Amino acid sequence: MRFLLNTGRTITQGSNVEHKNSEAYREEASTCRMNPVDMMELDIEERAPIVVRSAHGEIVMQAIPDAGQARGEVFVCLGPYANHIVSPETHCTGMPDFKATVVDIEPTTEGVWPVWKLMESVGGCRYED
Amino acid sequence: MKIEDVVCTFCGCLCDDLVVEVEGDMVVNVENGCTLANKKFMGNNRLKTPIKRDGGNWKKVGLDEAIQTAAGILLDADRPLLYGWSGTHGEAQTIGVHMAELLGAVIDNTSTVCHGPSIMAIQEVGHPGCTLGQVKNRADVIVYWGANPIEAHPRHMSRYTTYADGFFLKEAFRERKVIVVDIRKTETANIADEFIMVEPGADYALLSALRAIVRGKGDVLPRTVAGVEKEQLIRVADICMSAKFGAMFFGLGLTMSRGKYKNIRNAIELTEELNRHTKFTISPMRGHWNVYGSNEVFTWITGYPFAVDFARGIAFYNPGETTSVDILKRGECDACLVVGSDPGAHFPGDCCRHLADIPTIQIDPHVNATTHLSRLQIPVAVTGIDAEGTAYRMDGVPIRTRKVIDTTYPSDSEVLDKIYQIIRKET
Amino acid sequence: MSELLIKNACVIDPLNGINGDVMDIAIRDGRIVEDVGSSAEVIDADRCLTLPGGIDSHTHVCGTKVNFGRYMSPEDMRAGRTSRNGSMHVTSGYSVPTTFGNSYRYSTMGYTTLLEGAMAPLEARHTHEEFTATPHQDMMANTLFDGNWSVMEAVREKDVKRAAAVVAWILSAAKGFAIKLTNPGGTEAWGWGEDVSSIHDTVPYFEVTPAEIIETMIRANELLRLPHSVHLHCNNLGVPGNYRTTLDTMNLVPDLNSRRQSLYLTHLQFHSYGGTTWRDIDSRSEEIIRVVNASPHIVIDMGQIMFGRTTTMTADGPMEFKLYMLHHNKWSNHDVELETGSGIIPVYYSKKSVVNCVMWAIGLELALQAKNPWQCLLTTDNPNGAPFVKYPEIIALLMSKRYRDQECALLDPRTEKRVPLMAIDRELDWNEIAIMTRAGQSRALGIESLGKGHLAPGAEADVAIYPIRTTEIDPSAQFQQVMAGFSRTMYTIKRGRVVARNGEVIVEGANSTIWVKPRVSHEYDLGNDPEFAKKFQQYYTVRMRNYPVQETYLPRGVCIETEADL
Amino acid sequence: MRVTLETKPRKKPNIPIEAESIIPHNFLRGTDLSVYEGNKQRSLDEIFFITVEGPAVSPDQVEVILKGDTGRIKRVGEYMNAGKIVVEGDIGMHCGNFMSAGQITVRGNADAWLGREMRGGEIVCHGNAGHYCGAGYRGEKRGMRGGRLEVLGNAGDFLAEYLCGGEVIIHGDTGDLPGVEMRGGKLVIEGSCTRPCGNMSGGTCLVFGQVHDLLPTFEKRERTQVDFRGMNVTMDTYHGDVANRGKGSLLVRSGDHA
Repeated sequence: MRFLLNTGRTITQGSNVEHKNSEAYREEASTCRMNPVDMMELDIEERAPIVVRSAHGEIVMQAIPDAGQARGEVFVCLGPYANHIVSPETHCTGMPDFKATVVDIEPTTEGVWPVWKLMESVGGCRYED
Repeated sequence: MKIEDVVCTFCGCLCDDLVVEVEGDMVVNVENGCTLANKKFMGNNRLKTPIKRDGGNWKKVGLDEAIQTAAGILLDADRPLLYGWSGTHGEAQTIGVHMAELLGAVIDNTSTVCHGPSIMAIQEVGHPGCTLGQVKNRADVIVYWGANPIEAHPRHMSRYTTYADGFFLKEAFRERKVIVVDIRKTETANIADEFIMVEPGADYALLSALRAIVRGKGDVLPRTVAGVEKEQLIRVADICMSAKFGAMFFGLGLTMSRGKYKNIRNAIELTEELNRHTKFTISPMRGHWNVYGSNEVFTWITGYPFAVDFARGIAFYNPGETTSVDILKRGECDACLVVGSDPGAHFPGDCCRHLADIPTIQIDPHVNATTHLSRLQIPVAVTGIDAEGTAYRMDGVPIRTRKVIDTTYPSDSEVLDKIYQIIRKET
Repeated sequence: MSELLIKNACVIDPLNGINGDVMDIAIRDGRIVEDVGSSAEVIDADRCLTLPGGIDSHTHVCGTKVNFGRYMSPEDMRAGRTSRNGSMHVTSGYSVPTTFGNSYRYSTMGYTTLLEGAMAPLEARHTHEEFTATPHQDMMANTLFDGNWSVMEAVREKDVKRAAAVVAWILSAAKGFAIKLTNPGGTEAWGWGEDVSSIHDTVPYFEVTPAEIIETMIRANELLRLPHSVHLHCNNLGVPGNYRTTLDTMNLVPDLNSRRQSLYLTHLQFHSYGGTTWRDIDSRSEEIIRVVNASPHIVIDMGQIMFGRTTTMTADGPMEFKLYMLHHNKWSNHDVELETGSGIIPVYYSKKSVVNCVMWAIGLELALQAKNPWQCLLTTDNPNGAPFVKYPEIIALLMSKRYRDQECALLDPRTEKRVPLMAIDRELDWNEIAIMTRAGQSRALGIESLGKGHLAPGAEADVAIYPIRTTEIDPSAQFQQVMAGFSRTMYTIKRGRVVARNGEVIVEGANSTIWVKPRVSHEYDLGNDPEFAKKFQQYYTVRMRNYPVQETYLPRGVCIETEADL
Repeated sequence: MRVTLETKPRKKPNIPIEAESIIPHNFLRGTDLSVYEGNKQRSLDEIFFITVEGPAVSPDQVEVILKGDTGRIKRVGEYMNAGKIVVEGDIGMHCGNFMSAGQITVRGNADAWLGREMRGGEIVCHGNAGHYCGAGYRGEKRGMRGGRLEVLGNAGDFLAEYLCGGEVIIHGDTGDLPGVEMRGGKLVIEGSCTRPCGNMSGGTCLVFGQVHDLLPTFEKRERTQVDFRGMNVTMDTYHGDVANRGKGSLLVRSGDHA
């Protein structure tokens, strides 16, 4: 099913912004807030893993219901998970479309990656503290 | 020991009324701060020593070696990118700009993925703004457009707007009207007197419509604009025009959505139009605690607030061309220095790929997403905790942050100055 | 110990009564001395014009609104770009250059001391940060009190001493130099989108008038024994018919100080308009200058406009909004809580606009009709009237009737009937120019005793040597040489060190910031006043303890301590 | 005179080259010119194989031909005032900035800011043009002021932003906000576009394809007939942008928009 991915700040994301290797950060940054009706239609349980796919790649997240979300729109806090699938196109303004990525969402059985694994997938090298 | 009037170095609110309790080199308690402040001051998650990539492994290195390596990488590059700067103090930003001049580098700050579009809009039409105290003391109408202060600037409403009693508003919460415009019903929207739910990407049309109404041209408009009933728009325009002092705050909902800076431009022009009827101001909700400082420092040295390209010796500015995301997308830069920010987490994945391809150096107190993309990281003191320096609040008010504990970490300025001195000798 | 000897200097030093004598100037460790040893470095001035370093007593070069002028104007930035060169940093900008751009351009014109025209105390730290990045001039900041709530409360209570106490605390906290009033009362009214239109209007809520604010502050200024007088930007700037407001204001001024003026009226060109609208605006420079000539306790500066593109910026927020409504170009505004406001818009002064032509004429008329050059100083209110790089042109216009006639021929033909300029024959001489660009400023600012603006032993060794032989050129005819000469010194010497040579800055600078700290009795020290502290915490958004500018921002601060009568 | 510049292989081919020196006029005095590759100044022959054929005594007799990997070369033709430039492939940003006369032909695609602040002359791009085609510079009130800019393919976003004079013709589709802040001149879009002419204050824009998301602040006026490739086409006329006291005309082919 097709959605418009919006990103923005959340207080939990902000609280853990200096703990990016932490479980708390991973969980918040990979949480996808969806309209409950959309979740029902896709047969997704609360906190179930979903795969979110755009023209720029795909990423596994978990879904949670959020009635404030309009149907057809999803929200993920800004961070490496959402950005993994955001296009670098800026329309020559310097600013990517962080609030308007067209994505397909479906349930999956895969797990959510830790941040380091995401970074390794683009050529990085894990540092463990 | 309790230290009063401590400045919080998290968001652009730059609250300076924290009371921090310190035992030895640890902060043990924070009063007055929001959740974000508490987490920041109480954090204990520093990278201990400089680390350097050795093929597929990491090793610890001494500070001097790290500094030599960093300078060497930058000096070897044909198009180095110096990115970040919003998470450090002004004195370090100054060294960064002078370093960029010498290197013929591109220097850019996090505005590029935050309020860069606001700056571009201001460059077209200006900015009728004010300090936050002016809003606190006078504003009877507050508009949050594409901004969610409850999550991003938790004390904004209690210190400066909705809940802040001021000189001319003794009971602010009762006397002020709050208008929220967003594409989703956020926590902030829940406390609004008027909530306008706009279709994604349609802010521009909505702002144009409001301008037309304020100009007395509402009859041109169709019955609904961007999913919003015309009646509501007329009502909102009326609230704004009959305000004694209105203050609009906008966030990334405008800067990042379709049309980008043209949305902000339209919001500013609406504000200018409203000033023909009453007093109205508009202000961006700046994110990082010192992102505005990086704009200020860049501007007085180079003339431009962000995205400055020194490749040809002179300063050149053109967002879309000299901005970090574009440079990374096109794979232009051949080395990158990251200071006080985390592009690994906040840039599109394809940009991270290029950061991993080239020698990327990070100067940051913490392990973050960019760490895994880097070849070298130098940990530094945290400004506002174990280092001090100048910061500019979101409204341009400069405040000196305090140092509340002593550690052995060098500050950003100390590390950057050492790199700068090597570069100076070599160029 | 460093020693320098300037030989064969054709010196004009009005404060010491020297007018064109060829002499040597000896310098040791940054000061002028009687003589130096034989090993001193020698500069041959070759009988060229040698003046004390230039002083600009009213310019906008550093701080929040100046930087905002840069921030909002990438199109201005690309108008003047230079790359890094030796010890010169990159520069950008024409009407609002970068800090280094300002500093280098002033330095190559022989200017060594600048007074920033307007600093909001709440944002003083910003001004001081930019001062350290303007390295070739000693800096001072006019500190804004026009809409200060505590001042207006004291004025309402008719308590001059309380007003003085507020000034003392804020000046010390902001590390400011002098009291600046910009559209007094008007900037507070602008907090509600309003303005005042005469000096007897009342300010909303505070119920005081501009006249009361001005008078109280002139008296408070003398109670504090500040080096400079109150520095006033009158109400109604730029409004046709505003000369009446200006005359009313000048009539208020008591003569309270024997060493200098009691009131400094800045950029008076913008305040000397007759007429009722832009359609019938005319020059009232004669009325204005008649009062100046009869009032030795008043000093003015010109605020000359020059044709071309520039950026206007002032603490006068309502005025900028009016200008915006006229031009409908960009407009920025920045109100500062409890203190003041500001606005910025770009403008283009055109010879095709009769209004602009009248403005241009008025500035020159003020200088040409002022009997005493010590009372009329040369400024453009940089960059409001024009960028300061236009000073040499203004000097040439003042020294040459022929040049003025040549320029007047290009103006809108309606101009002639509205201004007296064409009938004025006076041509200023070198000595008068020296007064209007350094000696007069030094005296008006009260910094003679710091060794500024003159070249007697003991003075600061700030010297400008211009490639002009005053005995060999006739400025009336050879105005092009005058312009070229004042554009580029042969040598600019700052505190005994050659900083610029033939248009190029050759060393990194190291300036001082001059600030004032009035000493008041315990009773009048607001730092001890619980009522002041309480209001501060309630209405400011910055804590009182975080407000004062730390001394670390003034790495080479020069503090003038005064003994206040409080 | 014909000057052919064919790119040499580069070690770091992604680094942009700033080549405002490549204008016909400059070749009258030989090929001893320099360009920047990143922060390094290079002589022209470090970047290109150069061949010069025939003489020229004035710049209008000079034709410059660029071949090879030219998609990263910026500012070709900046301040050009005579002569001809032909780019066989793609061209980098800012091609033809401030151009006042002469002719530029791009056979491939042009990157952003093609013909920025153009004053006169002609640019024809056979492929697609990037964003800000025929636009202005940041903060400047006036964009393109004269000349003719034609794109046979599509154009990106912010096409002809701040257009003040001259003519911009796009045969294909355009992105978002073409003609935004337009003040004068003529903009012709033969294909489709989104949100044309936001905040326009003057000038004329014609759209022959579909308009998506027409802004609500355009006032509909009577229909009119215009000639389009020899056909008489009925156009809906809009006046605007009323958000901004605008006096511009937006003409959209009738029936093609909802």
